Amino acid sequence: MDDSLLALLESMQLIRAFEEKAGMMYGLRKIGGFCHLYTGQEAVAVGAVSVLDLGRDYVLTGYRDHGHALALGMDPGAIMAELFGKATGVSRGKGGSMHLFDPAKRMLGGNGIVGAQIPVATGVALAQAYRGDGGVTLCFFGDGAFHQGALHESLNLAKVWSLPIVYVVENNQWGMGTNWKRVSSEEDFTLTVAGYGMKGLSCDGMDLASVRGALREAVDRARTAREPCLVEARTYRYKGHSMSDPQKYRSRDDVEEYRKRDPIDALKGRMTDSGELTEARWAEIAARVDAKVEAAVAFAEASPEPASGELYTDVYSSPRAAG
Amino acid sequence: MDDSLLALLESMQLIRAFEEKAGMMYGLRKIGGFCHLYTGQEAVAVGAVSVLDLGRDYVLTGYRDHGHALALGMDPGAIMAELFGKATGVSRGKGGSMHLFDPAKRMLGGNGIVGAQIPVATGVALAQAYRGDGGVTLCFFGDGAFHQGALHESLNLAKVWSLPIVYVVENNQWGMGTNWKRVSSEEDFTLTVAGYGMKGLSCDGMDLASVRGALREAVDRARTAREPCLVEARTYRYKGHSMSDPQKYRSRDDVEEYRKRDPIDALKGRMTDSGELTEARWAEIAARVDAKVEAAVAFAEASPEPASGELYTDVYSSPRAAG
Amino acid sequence: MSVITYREALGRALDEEMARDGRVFLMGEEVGEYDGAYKVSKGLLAKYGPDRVRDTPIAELGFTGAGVGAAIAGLRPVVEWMTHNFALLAMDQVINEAAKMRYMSGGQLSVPIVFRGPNGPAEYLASQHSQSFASFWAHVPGLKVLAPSTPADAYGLLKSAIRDDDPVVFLESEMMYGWKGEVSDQEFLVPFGKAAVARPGRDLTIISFSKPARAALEAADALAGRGIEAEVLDLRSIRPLDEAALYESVRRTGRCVVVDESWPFASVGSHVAYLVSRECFDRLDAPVALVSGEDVPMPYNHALELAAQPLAAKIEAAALRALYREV
Amino acid sequence: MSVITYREALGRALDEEMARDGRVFLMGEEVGEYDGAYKVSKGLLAKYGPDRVRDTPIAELGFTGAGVGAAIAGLRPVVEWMTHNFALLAMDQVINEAAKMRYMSGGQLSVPIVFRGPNGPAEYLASQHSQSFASFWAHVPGLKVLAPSTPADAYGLLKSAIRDDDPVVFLESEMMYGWKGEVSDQEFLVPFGKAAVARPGRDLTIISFSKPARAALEAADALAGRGIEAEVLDLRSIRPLDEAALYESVRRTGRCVVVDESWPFASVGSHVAYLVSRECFDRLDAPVALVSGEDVPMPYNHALELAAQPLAAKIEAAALRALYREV
Ligand SMILES: Cc1ncc(C[n+]2csc(CCOP(=O)(O)OP(=O)(O)O)c2C)c(N)n1
Ligand SMILES: Cc1ncc(C[n+]2csc(CCOP(=O)(O)OP(=O)(O)O)c2C)c(N)n1
Ligand SMILES: [Mg+2]
Ligand SMILES: [Mg+2]
Repeated sequence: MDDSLLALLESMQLIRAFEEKAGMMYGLRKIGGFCHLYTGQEAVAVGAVSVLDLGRDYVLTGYRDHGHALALGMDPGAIMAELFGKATGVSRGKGGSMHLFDPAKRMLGGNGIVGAQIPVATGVALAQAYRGDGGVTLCFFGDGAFHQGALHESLNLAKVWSLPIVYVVENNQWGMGTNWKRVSSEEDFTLTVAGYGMKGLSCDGMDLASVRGALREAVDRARTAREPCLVEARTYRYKGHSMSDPQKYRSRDDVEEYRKRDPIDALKGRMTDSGELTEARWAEIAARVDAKVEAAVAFAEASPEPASGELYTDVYSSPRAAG
Repeated sequence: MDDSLLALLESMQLIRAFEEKAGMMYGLRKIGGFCHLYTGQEAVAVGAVSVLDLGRDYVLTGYRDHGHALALGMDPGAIMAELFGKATGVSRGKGGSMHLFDPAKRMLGGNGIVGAQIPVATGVALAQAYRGDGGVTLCFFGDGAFHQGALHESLNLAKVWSLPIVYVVENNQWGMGTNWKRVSSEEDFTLTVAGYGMKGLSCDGMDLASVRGALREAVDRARTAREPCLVEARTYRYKGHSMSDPQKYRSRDDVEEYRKRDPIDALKGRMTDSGELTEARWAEIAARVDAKVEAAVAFAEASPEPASGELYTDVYSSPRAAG
Repeated sequence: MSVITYREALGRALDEEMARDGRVFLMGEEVGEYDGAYKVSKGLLAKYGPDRVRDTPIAELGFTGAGVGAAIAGLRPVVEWMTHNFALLAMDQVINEAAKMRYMSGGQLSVPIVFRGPNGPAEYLASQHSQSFASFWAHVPGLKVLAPSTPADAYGLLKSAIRDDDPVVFLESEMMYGWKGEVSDQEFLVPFGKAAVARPGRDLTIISFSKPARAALEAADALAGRGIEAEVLDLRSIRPLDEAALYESVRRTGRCVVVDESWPFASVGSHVAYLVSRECFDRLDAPVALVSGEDVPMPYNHALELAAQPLAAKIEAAALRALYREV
Repeated sequence: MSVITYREALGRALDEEMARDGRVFLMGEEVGEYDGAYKVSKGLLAKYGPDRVRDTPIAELGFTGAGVGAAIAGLRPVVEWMTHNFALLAMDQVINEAAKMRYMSGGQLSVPIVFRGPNGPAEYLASQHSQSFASFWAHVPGLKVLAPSTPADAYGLLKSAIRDDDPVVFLESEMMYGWKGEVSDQEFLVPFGKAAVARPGRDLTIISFSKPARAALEAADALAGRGIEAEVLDLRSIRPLDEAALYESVRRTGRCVVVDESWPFASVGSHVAYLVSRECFDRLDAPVALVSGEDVPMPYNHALELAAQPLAAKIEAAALRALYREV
C-alpha cells in the first residue's frame, strides 16, 4: 500500500473541504472581498508540490492560492484566520485570501496582480542559481496570465540565464468569463514556449499521476540541468471565478462533465479498486479532514482582530522609518 | 531599365548621405542628445516602404528613425531642421531625432522607449481593420526590443484580432553593446513568433531585393488575408549605437566584413553590371542627393528657433486647457 | 429626471456616445461577453457587436497601447481598465505615448482616448487592489483627469471626455457604482475644469473629489449639527483644476480641509492644500488641513481598512481643529 | 580626502559593498560588458564576474521583478535602470511587489533591494527621456527614496541603501555623474532621513534635492550679492523626510522657496511646500514658493529645454518675491 499516495489523496480532500467551508464562510460574511476557490484543481497543486524537495524549493502563485498553501502543509487554521482577517492569520490579517505567505513552508505568495508573480518567481530561481543551493522554484499561474508581457520577459530571462524554474500554467480554461481559446493566438501553450527554446510538457490536471509525472520530469530537468521549463496542466474550476461570478458564460453541463472526472473521486476509485483503500479508511480520512477544517474555523472564529496599531506596522523594517 | 529600382537606389543613397551629414553636424554641435544613425540598414527601410501603398498604409518605428522618415519621402530639410531643434522641423523642434512624425507621409513616429511603438502600431492596425480601409501598418523595431513584454502582448493581440500588421525586426545584431545572441533564448525570431501561430519570414537586410520579396509577401498576407506576420531582416549598423558609443564590444574587422556587403554598393554593382546604371547616371544621382542634403542643412541652419511661447503650446488640443 | 445609479449613468453615456459617433468603441477585459466586470458596459455588446465592444486578453500594456494607436489613427477608443490597480502595467503607454504624443509631434497628432475604470479602495481587497492613483495621473501634463462623484457628473463628464481631443483618465469607484442620483433625461455635457459646490457654507471649505466627496458631505452634516456651516466643493475635474472656485471659497471662509483617499505624499490632496495655502495666504485663519488615506499599503482586515481611509469622522475632526474647536 | 566624481563615488560604494557582502549583486542593461551605459559600474564585471554583474535583456518589468524575487529569497540586488524613464515599464513590480511585500505578508518577507539610475532631464533628450519621477516614487509607502546631490552623499547613501532591509529607489542624474566633490577615503555611511544644510543663512530657506540643489546654491550666491543670506537645505532623502530640519529652518527665516525639477502637480515639491505652509503657519512672512519643472512634456529644442527647468535665475526671482523685493 502506498502511504504517500494516501497522504496526497488526503491533501486533496483537505483542499476540497477547506474550500467548501471557505465558500460557506463567505456566505456568512465571515470572509469578504475577492475569494477565489481552488475546487476542481486540487490534483495540480498537490501533485506538483509532491515532487518538490521542501528543504530547498519554493512556490509562488496568484490569488487562487489556498490550494497551494494547503498542499505545502501550511496550517489550515492560520489560513482560515487570514481569510477572516484575524491577527493569527498567516499574514496577520493584512493579506487576506490573495496573499498567503509562509516562507518556512516555502510559500512566497499569493499575488493579486495577474502574472506579477512570474518575474518574482524567476528572481527567486535566480537566487537559487546564484547560491547554487540546488533549489528549484515552482511558479503557478493561470491561462489568462499567459498573455501578460511579464511571462514573455521571464521565459526569456529564465532560458538565457539557465534558471532552475518550472512554470506551471493551470489551464482551467477560463480567465474570469473568457475562454482561453478566445484570447490565445496559440491554444497549445507548450508550442509557444518552444519558441523560447524551452521544453513544454502537458499533463492532465484532473489526474494526480499525470501531474506528478510531468512535474517530476520538469523539476528534475530544472534541478539537474538548470533547464527551465513549462508544464501545462489542463484542469477546470468548479466554482465561479470569485464569489461574485454568476457564470453565465458556461453551462451547468460543462461543469458536470468535468465533475465526472473529479481528481479526488478518480484517485479514490482507483485506489479502492486496487485494494489500496477501503471505505472505512476513506471515512477515517474524510473525518480527519473535516475535523481539521472545523478546527480551522473554530480557531479563526476565536482569534482576535489585529490591534488598531497594526495599521502602521510592517510598512518598513523598522517602525516609523519614513515620514 | 527599371526606373523604380533606380529611385530606390537613390532613396538609399539619400539616407546614407543624410546620416553622414547628420553625424558631421553632431560633431559640430548643431545636433545634441541621442542621435542614432541608420547607416548600413538602408535597404530595410527603403525596401519595406517600397512595397507599401502610401495612400492607406502606415509606418511606426523606434528612435533610429531617420531612415524610415526619408524612405517615406519626408522632407530632408524638415528632418534636418528637427535634428537642429528648429521651429521648421517636422515636429517643430519639440521632438528631435527620436521623434519624427509626419502623418501626411504616413509616418506616425519616432519612439524613444524601446518597444513602445509595438502596441501603438498594433492599435493603428486595429483602426485600419475597424474601418476596413484595406490599410496595413508596418512596425519596425530592433533585436533588442524583441524581449520587451510589449511585443508578446502585441503579437497575441494582432493574431487573435486578425490585424493587418507586419512587424519588422531590424536585427542589426546589437542592442547597444549587447549581441542579440547573448540575450535571446531563441536566436531565430521567426521560430518565436511561430509559437503565436504567426508566420515569420527571414530576409537579408543588406539586400534590397531580399527585403522587398519578404515584405511584399508579408504585406500582401496582412492586407488580403488579415494575417499579421513578422519579418526578420538581418542587417548591421556601421556606426555606434548613438553618437557617444565607443564600440569596444566589436572590432573594426566585424564592421568591415559587413561593409563589403554594403546594400548600396551591392545594388549599384548589380545594376551597373546589368547595364541598368551607368557611372554617369550614378554621378548624377549622387550629386542630386548631395545637393538635397546640403539644402537640408542650409534650410536647417537658416531656420529660426521656436519662439519661447512654444513651451506651452501643443500640450493640449486647446491652449491652457489644464492648470 | 430619473434616479439612476452611477453605473447606469456611465452606461448611458457610453451608449449615447457610441450611437452618436461610429468612431467610438470600448475595449477591455470582460467588457463584452461578460457585460463588464462591474457591469458598466451591460448590454453594449448585444447592441453594438464585438468590433465596438471588444474583449481583450489580460495584457494591460498591450491593449492600452493599442487604444493609443487606434486614437492616433482617428478612432475614439474608450479603454476600460478592470481597475486602475492594473494600470500600473500600462503606465508607460499612458504617460510616454498618450500624454506626450501631441507635444513631441509638434502638434501633428491627437490622442482622443478615455482610460476608465474603478480607482481607490473598495472592501476587503488588500494592498494590491485598493489603490488610488489619482496623484500619479494628475502629475502628468498632457493628461486630463476626471473624478466625478455623482451619477449626473459621471454621465456628463464621460460624454465630454469621449468628445475631447486629448487623453483623459477617468476615475470611478467600485463603491460608487451603486450610488444613486438624479440625472436629466435630456442629454447634457458637464464641462472640464469646473468644481461643483456640493453644499454651500460660510464657516469653512471642505474640498474633495471622487468617493470621499460623500464622506465630506457626511462630515458637513455632522458639523451642521454643531452649528458649523461647511461649504463642500467637489472638484469633479482634477486636471484641469478649477483653482478660481477654490480660492473664492476659502477667501470667504478662511479655513480649509482637503480630502483625498490617496496616500498623502505628493498627492492631489497635498497639492491642492499647497495651492490654497499659497493663494489664500492672507486670508487663512488656520493652516489648511489634509485628510488623506493613511500612509500605508491597504490592509485586508476590514477594521484596519476603514481606519486607513478618510472617513467622515476624520474630516469632521480636522474641520473642528481648523476652527480651533474641541474635537 | 579625495576629490572624485559622483560617478566614481557610486562606483566605489558598489565595489565596497560587493566586496563586503557576497549577497550583493548588480543587474541591468549594459552594466557588465559595456561597463555601464553611464560607466557607473566600470570595472565591476572584471572584478566580480558575470554572476554578480549581470547584463540583462531590455525587459524592465522582467528584470526588475527578478530583482524583487532575488531579494525576497535572501540576496541584496542592486537593479540599475538605464534611466528612470524606462522604469515606468517596471512600476507594477516596484509598487505592487517590492513596496507591499512586507506589509501584505504580515511582516514575513523583506525586500532588501536598491533600484537606481539617472532621473530627470539631461540635455537635448526630448519628452520621453527627460522625466523626473521622484514624485511617483515618493507617493508610495513601503519605498524609501533617496536623491543625493554630492559625491559624498551619493557614496554614503548608496552604501546605506544597499545595507537597508527595505526597497530603496535611488535617484541619480546624467548631469551629476561628472560633478566632483570631496569624499573621505575612510569608509562612511550617510543615514536616511537627514537633510543637509548645504549653505547656512538667515533670510530665507531654499529647499531642494538632487540636481536642482546646485541651482539652489547658485541662486543663493546671486542673492548673497544682493545682501540676502539664503539657507539652502538639500533633502538628500525624500522618504523618510527630515521634516524637523525644514521646519526649524523656516521658523527661523520666515520665508521659503522649494525647488523640484519634476512637474509641479502632486509633486515632492508641492508636498514639501504644503508641509512647510502648514507647520510654519504662524511664522511665515510670505507664502511658500515652488519653483518646479514647467508643466509640459520636455521639448527637444535646447532653449526651450532650459526654459522648462528650475534654473538658478528662476529660484532667485522666487526668493526675491518671497522677500517682497523687486525681481
Ligand atoms: C493585471 C491584472 N489584470 C486584471 C486582473 C483582474 N483579474 C483577476 S483574476 C483574472 C482572470 C485570470 O484568469 P487566469 O489567469 O486564467 O486564472 P484563474 O482565475 O483561472 O485561476 C482577472 C482578469 C488582475 N487581478 N490583474
Ligand atoms: C525601455 C527602454 N529601455 C532602455 C532604453 C535605452 N536604449 C535605447 S536603444 C537601446 C538598444 C536597443 O537595441 P535594438 O532594439 O536592437 O535597436 P537598435 O538600437 O539596434 O536599432 C537601449 C537599451 C530605452 N530607450 N528604452
Ligand atoms: Mg484560468
Ligand atoms: Mg539592434
